[in-house]
Amino acid sequence: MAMIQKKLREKTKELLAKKEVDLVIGFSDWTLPLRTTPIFIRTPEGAEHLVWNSFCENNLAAYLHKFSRLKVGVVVKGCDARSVVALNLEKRFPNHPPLLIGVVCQRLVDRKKVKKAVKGEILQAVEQGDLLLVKGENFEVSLKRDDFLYPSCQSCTHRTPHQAHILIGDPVEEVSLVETHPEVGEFERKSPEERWDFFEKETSRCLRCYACREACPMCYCGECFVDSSRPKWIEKSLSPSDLAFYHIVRAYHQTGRCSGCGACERACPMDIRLTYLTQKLNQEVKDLYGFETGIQPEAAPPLSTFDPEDQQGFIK
Amino acid sequence: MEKDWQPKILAFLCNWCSYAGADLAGTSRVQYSPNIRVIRVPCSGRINPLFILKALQSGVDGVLVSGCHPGDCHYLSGNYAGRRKSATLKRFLEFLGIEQGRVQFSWVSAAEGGKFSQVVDEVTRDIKRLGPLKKFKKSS
Amino acid sequence: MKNPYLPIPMILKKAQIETSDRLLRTLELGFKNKEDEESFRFIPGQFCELSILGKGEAPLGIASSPTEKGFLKFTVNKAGVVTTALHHIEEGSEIGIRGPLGNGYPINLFEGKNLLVIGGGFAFTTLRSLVAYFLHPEHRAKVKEITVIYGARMPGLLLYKDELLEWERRNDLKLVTTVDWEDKDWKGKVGLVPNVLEEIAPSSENTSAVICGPPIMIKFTFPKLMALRFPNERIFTSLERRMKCGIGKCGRCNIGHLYVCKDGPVFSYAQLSKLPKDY
Amino acid sequence: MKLKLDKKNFEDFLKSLMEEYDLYAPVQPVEGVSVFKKIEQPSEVNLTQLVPQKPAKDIFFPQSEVMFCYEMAGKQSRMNSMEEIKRERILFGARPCDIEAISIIEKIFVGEEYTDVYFLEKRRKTTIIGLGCNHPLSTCFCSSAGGDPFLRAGSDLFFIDLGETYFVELLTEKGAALRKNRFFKEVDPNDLTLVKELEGKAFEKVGYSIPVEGIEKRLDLMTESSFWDRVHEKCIGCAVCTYLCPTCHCFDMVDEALNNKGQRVRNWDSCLFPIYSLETSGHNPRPTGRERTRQRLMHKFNYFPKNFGRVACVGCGRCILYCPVQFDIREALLYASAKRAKGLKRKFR
Repeated sequence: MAMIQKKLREKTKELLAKKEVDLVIGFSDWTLPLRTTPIFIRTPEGAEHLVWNSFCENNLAAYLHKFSRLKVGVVVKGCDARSVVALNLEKRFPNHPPLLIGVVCQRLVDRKKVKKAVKGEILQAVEQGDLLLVKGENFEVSLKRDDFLYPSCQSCTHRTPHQAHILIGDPVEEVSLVETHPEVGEFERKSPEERWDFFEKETSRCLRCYACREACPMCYCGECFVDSSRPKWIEKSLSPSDLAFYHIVRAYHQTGRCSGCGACERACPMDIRLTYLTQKLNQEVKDLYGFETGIQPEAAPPLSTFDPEDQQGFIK
Repeated sequence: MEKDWQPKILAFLCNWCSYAGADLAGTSRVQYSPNIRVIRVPCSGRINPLFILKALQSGVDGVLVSGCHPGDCHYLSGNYAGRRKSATLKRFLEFLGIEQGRVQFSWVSAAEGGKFSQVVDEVTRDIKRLGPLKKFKKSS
Repeated sequence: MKNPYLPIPMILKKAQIETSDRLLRTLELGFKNKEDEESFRFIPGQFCELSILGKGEAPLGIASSPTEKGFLKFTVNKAGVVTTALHHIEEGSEIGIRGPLGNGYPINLFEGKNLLVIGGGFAFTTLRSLVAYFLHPEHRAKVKEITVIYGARMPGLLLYKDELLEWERRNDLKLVTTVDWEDKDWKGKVGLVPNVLEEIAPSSENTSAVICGPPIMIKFTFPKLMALRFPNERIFTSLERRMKCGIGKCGRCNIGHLYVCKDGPVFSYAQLSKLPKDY
Repeated sequence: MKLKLDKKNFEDFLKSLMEEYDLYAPVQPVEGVSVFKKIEQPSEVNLTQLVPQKPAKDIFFPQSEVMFCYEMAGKQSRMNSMEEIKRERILFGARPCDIEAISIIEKIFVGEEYTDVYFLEKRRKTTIIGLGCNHPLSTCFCSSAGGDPFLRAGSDLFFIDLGETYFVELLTEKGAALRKNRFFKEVDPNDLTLVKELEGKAFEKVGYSIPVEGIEKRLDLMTESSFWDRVHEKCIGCAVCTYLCPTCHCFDMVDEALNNKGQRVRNWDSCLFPIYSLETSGHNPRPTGRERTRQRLMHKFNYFPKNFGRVACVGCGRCILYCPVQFDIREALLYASAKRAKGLKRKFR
């Protein structure tokens, strides 16, 4: 990882020095342990602030809409790169397609899981090989990194951002999991009643802060359906029905567009399980239309196209 | 469940085929369940999943979407595009725990008055069996 | 304790489409309860939140003058959900109002001075209230000369046309109307408000100016006022912002530390020049 | 008056409160998420999380609240205001920062001219039991923002965790109404020493490192600073910081109606949403993240102090802890402070 970070800084420095890009969006250390923060670098010297570790949890593709007028280089993981490909298919980059600085991802550490594993406030967390050293005021433990991965990372099948213009790190052999999305399988084994209850219980905590929407690179609509007043699709208060409505539609709007990065779930301050919803939709489009988001750069998004031979057994 | 309960079913019918099919059923005096309320839409491809969700939230017990048979679309491919939305939405709603059968789809041409009545009867029977929709419905 | 969020009931007595584009409708509301009528005291430039149950509220300037008793007048531009509903509502229906809200025009500061009123398009509502107030026999002596410059894109888009005719006939008021595009019957001026202002060049001496209109008009009129040597302290405008509560609680309409709903909507340019350009 | 409560009697004590009051306290719907909620069972109460996600303002100014209901019959209507609170309330386990924030919201909601009756009714009918912070988090900066981990102001009773027991102070008349509670006992002189010790430790930990004092004046000079061009860059425009902020008080009022019945509801709103200031004409006075972030920070540290003489921040650290992109308000303040701006080594990011 230290090697990756070093190369990342060198590359960024070079890109900015040669003025190949105006801006590089990457990750930097900041004030909290187990976290990084997005950083916007405009000068070669700024590259020194870049970091790479298992806490680089944001999907930086979400920022590309904000900087559409600039030539942007963006640090991407396997999943983030897929988001960029999907955005490109939706013609989001009419001026300058972003330059992808791909990093082979070692998969990310779930800070919420780590916090639950210790008692007391974590003040420092460092990675050493496969271990995660976590320190607080009165404790110091070392944890096995792989036991604390995000659910979306556990089921990751595309760690290497092959689509990137610059690839940092050695491509890894992708695992093909027996069950691609264990969370989805686990949920499907429940009865319809249990499933709805679980969904409603999770969404009942929702504050409608829309962090899940804003953290997602694919949620870029000028006016989100929740904000529309004519027609008014949905009320703005916290009734269980409206909360469910929001979460059904937010997830469903990702059909064939979600890279499974998990940024929505990580952004949620109320720890609402969200990725199993979009992962299910990913599974559906793969099963029905053989489509995986952001893998083939030319394949049309599944809901914007059709095949006369599509399955239709469900239609009377 | 109330004894005299009758389901409310919202039917989105495409203007060119299914709506004409419903018309034909009427003029041919074919009987079908009176539980459906029809909204005519230009094409089954026009159905925004939000329509279906909004309907379920607002108090209907089931939704039927019906359009032209594949290859017959007035707009050439609207029903093909609609079919993908339908397939993914249907699976997704069932995944969430909305009972199978609450949201149904059919192809009914302008000549199929008989099929229309049959579809409506089947959908009504399915939804009667499921009972009133409780999940997701907005209580007021 | 009085709940400031509860609307008081009014009855729509009369409604009339004002303009040729049919986008402006004037509503005349009567009080349903006598005690509400008695306690409702306002000055020109204040506004109310009009409320249609089931749709919501919209802030609208009061177009009638306090000297016109027994009713309140509002002119509604059909734009959003509530204003559209206000266009469709039938005479005899109930409409809620909350108000009067905001500070209104500084009537006392105008006393003993000349008054220059500059309006554009449908922003003429509270200006109409102001002019009607000072034209009332009881108040006419309080100000000296009154000059009104009122412009619209087309003659059909001028508000309160009957009243404008009446004003024209008066000799205690100088009215200049102007349009961007005249029609064959048009007798007023043709040209943009800032140019007309330059042309008639009213003296700034002992004069207060009140200006309301679309942002683009204000932007070009303001330099002309400066050229005529109107001091910032004597130029007033009424601002619009998205509002909800109207009483300075819900946030949203502030410009710097001032709330447009509570500390405004009327501000002098001297005040505005000290605030962030957040409008 | 100073008393104490044995922890083994804690649940029974809560039960005794519930006999006369509606009790509100922190609960954890899932591990790691804490909110203030009306308590049905004393065992629900969970004080482990120092700063619950949803602040205690939710009890006085709920995220979603029906203001009045109405029924329409033809051209007439009937309205029914919903401000009345039937049963007295106790808010238990709120931290000094949250309690201070309630006084801050009160400054704006209870005004000379207009009073928010919905807030005031709840405020009047609530007895607040504060809880001291023995172990403030590294993100806490209450002392810098004018409070402290053991600030009593605003509380009617104040609890301090002494391990086996709670040290209890009755501070107001409202609080004194509970002095006869059968579970309160005489306090030991030793306890007082212990309290002093805990306070000292906590004060030391929180420190005064964040330059909140004087920030108002400094920001006066910064309305058009290039600082705003960069500071907003990483903000994604969600409402986590504002919704979870104990002092943020913006709201939206909407009608929800079905057929002839409806209600006017107020919901929390956030200055970081574009739609918050978007006008019907399509004009938005705060069109980009730059203006919206400026509004958030300026309102807290410049506009609010101008109007009410105090910053609208209590240093609870929620916006730092729960921000999806780690926007750190402390760093923004450090950057904006005169001292730091001179020898600025660390770039704001």
